[in-house]
Amino acid sequence: MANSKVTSMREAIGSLVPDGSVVSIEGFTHLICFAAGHELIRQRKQDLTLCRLTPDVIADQLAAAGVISGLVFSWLGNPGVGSLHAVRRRIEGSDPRPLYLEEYSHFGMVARYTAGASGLPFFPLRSYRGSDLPRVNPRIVEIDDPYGGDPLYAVPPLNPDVSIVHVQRASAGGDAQVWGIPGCQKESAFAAGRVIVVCEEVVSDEVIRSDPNRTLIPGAIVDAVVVAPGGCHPSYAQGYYDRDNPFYLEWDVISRDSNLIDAWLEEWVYALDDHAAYRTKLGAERWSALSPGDAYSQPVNYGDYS
Amino acid sequence: MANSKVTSMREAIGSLVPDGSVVSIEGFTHLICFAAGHELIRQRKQDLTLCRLTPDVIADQLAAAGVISGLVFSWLGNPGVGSLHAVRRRIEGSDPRPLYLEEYSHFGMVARYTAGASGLPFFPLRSYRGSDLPRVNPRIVEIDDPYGGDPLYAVPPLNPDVSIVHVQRASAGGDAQVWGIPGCQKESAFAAGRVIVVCEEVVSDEVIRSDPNRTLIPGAIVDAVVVAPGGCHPSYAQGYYDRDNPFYLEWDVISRDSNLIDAWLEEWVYALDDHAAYRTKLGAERWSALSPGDAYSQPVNYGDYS
Amino acid sequence: MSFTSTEMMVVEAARHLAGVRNCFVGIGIPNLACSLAKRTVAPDLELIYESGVVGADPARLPLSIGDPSLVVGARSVTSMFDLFSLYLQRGLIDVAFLGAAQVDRNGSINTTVLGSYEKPEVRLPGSGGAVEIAINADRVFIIVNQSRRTFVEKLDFVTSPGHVGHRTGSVGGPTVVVTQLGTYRFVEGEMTLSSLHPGVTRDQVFDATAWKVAVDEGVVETDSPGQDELLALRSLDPDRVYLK
Amino acid sequence: MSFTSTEMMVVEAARHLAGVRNCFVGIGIPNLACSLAKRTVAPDLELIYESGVVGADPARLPLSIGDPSLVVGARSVTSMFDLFSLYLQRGLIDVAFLGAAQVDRNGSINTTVLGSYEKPEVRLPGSGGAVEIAINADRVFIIVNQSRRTFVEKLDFVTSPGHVGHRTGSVGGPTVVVTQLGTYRFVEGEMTLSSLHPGVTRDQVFDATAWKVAVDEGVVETDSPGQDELLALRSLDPDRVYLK
Repeated sequence: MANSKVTSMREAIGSLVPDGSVVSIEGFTHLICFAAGHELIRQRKQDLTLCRLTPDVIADQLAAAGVISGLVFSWLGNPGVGSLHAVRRRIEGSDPRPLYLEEYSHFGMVARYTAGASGLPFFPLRSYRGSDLPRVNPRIVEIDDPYGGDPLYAVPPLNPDVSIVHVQRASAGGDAQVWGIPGCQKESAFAAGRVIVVCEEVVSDEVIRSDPNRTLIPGAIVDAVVVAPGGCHPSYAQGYYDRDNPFYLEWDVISRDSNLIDAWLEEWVYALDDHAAYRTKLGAERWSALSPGDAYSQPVNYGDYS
Repeated sequence: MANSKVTSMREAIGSLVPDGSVVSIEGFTHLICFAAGHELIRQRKQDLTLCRLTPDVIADQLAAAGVISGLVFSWLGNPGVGSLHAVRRRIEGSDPRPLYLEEYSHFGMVARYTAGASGLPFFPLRSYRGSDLPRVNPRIVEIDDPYGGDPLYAVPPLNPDVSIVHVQRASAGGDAQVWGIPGCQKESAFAAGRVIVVCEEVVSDEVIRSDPNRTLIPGAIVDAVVVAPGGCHPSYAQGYYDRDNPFYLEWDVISRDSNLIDAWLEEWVYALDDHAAYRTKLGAERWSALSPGDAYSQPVNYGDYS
Repeated sequence: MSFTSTEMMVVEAARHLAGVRNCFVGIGIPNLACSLAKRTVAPDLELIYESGVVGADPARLPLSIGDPSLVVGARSVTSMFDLFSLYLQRGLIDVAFLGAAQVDRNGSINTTVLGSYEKPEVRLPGSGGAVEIAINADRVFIIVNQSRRTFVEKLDFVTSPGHVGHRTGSVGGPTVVVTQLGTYRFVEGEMTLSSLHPGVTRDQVFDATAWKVAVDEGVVETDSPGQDELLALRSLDPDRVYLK
Repeated sequence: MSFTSTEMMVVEAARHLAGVRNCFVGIGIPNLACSLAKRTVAPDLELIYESGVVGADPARLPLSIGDPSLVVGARSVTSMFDLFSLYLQRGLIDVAFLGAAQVDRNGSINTTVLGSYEKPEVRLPGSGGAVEIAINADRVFIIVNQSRRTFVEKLDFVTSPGHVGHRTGSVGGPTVVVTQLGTYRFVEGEMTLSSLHPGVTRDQVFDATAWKVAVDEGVVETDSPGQDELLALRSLDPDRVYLK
């Protein structure tokens, strides 16, 4: 295939994510690229700022491993379970180090990515009035309606140095298709200076081009394509595997004790070469339990006009 | 089917588009709802303002028939052919009556719909600087970047009284799916006070729900569903029929002479009961010549998680 | 049939959805309330999730607002930009549920920190979409476990505004608060006890509220959950994941 | 091989696409120039249309910017909001083609009216996407038939700005103008003749320009279309729809 951008996670993270980078890893409830998070930990990246609406277990792992020094976010927690204890230790007790927070709401974060993706210097939204958020985050500013209506608020563009975007399928050139919850995968990709697409599977150009409306991210803005099936575990990828709920409950126990986290990171990240090893270590039985049945979309006819 | 909104074009236009309405009929190059345009003419609607990025032959017909008194637009012409002669006669010579123009650019119109669809009082964009457009349209205003960068421009929201949106398939409840060029069908629908969905075919809820990412317009905002296969002729509907290029060339001749237009409108609109009669009158041979072959999308697997 | 205080909360919340067209659903109790309402007082209720799912019809009890079972068979699944812009900010949302770590008499909510923002004693999750939901949804229902720690005189942090100065008249803002003790409405922007759940006394309410809570003159006893309501509810959460 | 002046224009425009990654294509001559460039100097050139089509690979000569054959087999097809926001305004467009009813020495363009805006002698189509393309594309190529009616001293209406006051240095603005007579570049914002097509004299250029057009010191003769260029071009438009 011409112009293939397919590479290993090691190479992509190694060459495209220098220490100190502002990194976006989105994926709302699914398509959360734990495989990339683990590689960041494995390569002992330093001083990253993580941009993510919902820093969840992936953020707790990155915080515990000392990879991130800050969060740009709108909701942090272990969804459906409780707290991120490593993140909380850093915030509440600077234990072992402080964690810098730049805090918005979901709509504010989405609007920031949209401005960044659109080349706009700000994005207007109806939110924040009466909230303390603008008081603690001076980048959230009040603006006037030029047509004389009520004032509203603005947020600045968010342009990460690099966005890591997990998708279901991509061509070798990086054209990426997503189904299920799109979150802000598209906006975080267009907003970024560099884009790493991580996919469940590489497909031919013909598959992509058979349904061009499904393409969320064009290869033109993609720097690397990494194939990492199962790379969202313990989160899910619509149609490929389910959320591993027991893991989120286990993490609540692990995350309360920094020694347990260190042991977990050693066993599941540092001691493993790559995500393929993690996948194998999880075992066929666990993957099988997470496998959904089939539910295919009805096709549409684009028509042959040749 | 529960909550069916399926009705006739006559009923939908009659009850939802009173004289004096601001009406959006979008569809960029395809999905242009001529069937609705003809029904507006047939019912001798008066004093409508047509919102449409590209007033083309449909606008020429509405202008010639005396249905519209104004255009909100960004490009007017017979695409690939030349001028809209009826529209030009009204603009250049007030012949037989003036036509009020509110003029933007494509991005300006798209931004107006987006603001209207989003509940925003304005939409910012980088355009217009150095152009005469803001001079002749005072609703295009310069605004400041609240973060101190270069000033940019804003356009106000566009909220049509009613949007008429042609789609390929819809459920009886109005959930509408589109493929090919989406244009601003979605934004014009969400921006409108009332929505008429016109579809090539009604499909079951199961078809819609088999691919929820394809749904552009939810039934919740739809007031009426009209089934009008072929309703975009002479424009096209991706996968259903091709553009009838000879018609656009014929229209260039017809449109130069208001007597020819009157005769055309009499023969093809006033004398016919509805769009089904128009379809029949065009003839099977013409439709056959416009039929594409098949080119189906590859399905995606949403997964069965029950 | 006997019932738990959680079941009372869910049943009571569901009843307030009668006639509602759509609801912005949170996971857990609000999801149960909406699902119950669909089987009782609001069969056409459209479930909308901030994850972008519109018209969900889940085949199993969803464990997150982005559960894959919410996506399969939904009416529409859209980007978060579209969901917050075209649905919420456009004003299409009839009712939204919000939870709270702290709530005050005006229905303002704190889900950000306990203690100071800069050096919090407890760092809570933050707003998520709550602040824009509080501002843009037509009506907001608050479901919360009531105690002096949650019903406070002054919030440590205002995450989502309730009936505060900028709201004009009756437009927007929380309209109903349901706790394990009772149900509250807002009278001129102040939370006012409108019904006491069966077996709950006014003193229990006063003890669990850090301010002197207003009581409606016509305060009544909340109807006990009916058998049909309880059976429907329990079938929605047979493992009692949320109905603890 | 002999060639027409239209063929010369298309071939010359295509040559300027050497090394270009993507191009915002108009229909007709620009589409032919881009398609020719893909077969000659820029095989990886990505064709982007304002209709929302990205990476088109049409099976037939498209007759409009939204031809269904542009959609089938494209890399991506997106909303106009996304196309104008994420591609154009984001700064991803390398080259865009614009046509003109009138152009001035700074490369500003009129496609709106002849005569006054309020009472035009000729109402032209208007901007379409031209004004934002002129402002946001990295480089703009203008293709136009040159005469004193089109190369004017003062535009009746500025639809799309060229090199006017607000542009700083070399950022943005038209970079190349190709007509049936010659090719122009911009020197300090002024259109300057850089090559004369074969057989065309300077006097022909002066006669077809309403202002005293600048001529580059190093003005050369445009290379004639090569046989490979002409054959490739003619295969793209065998019915000579645009190559009249």
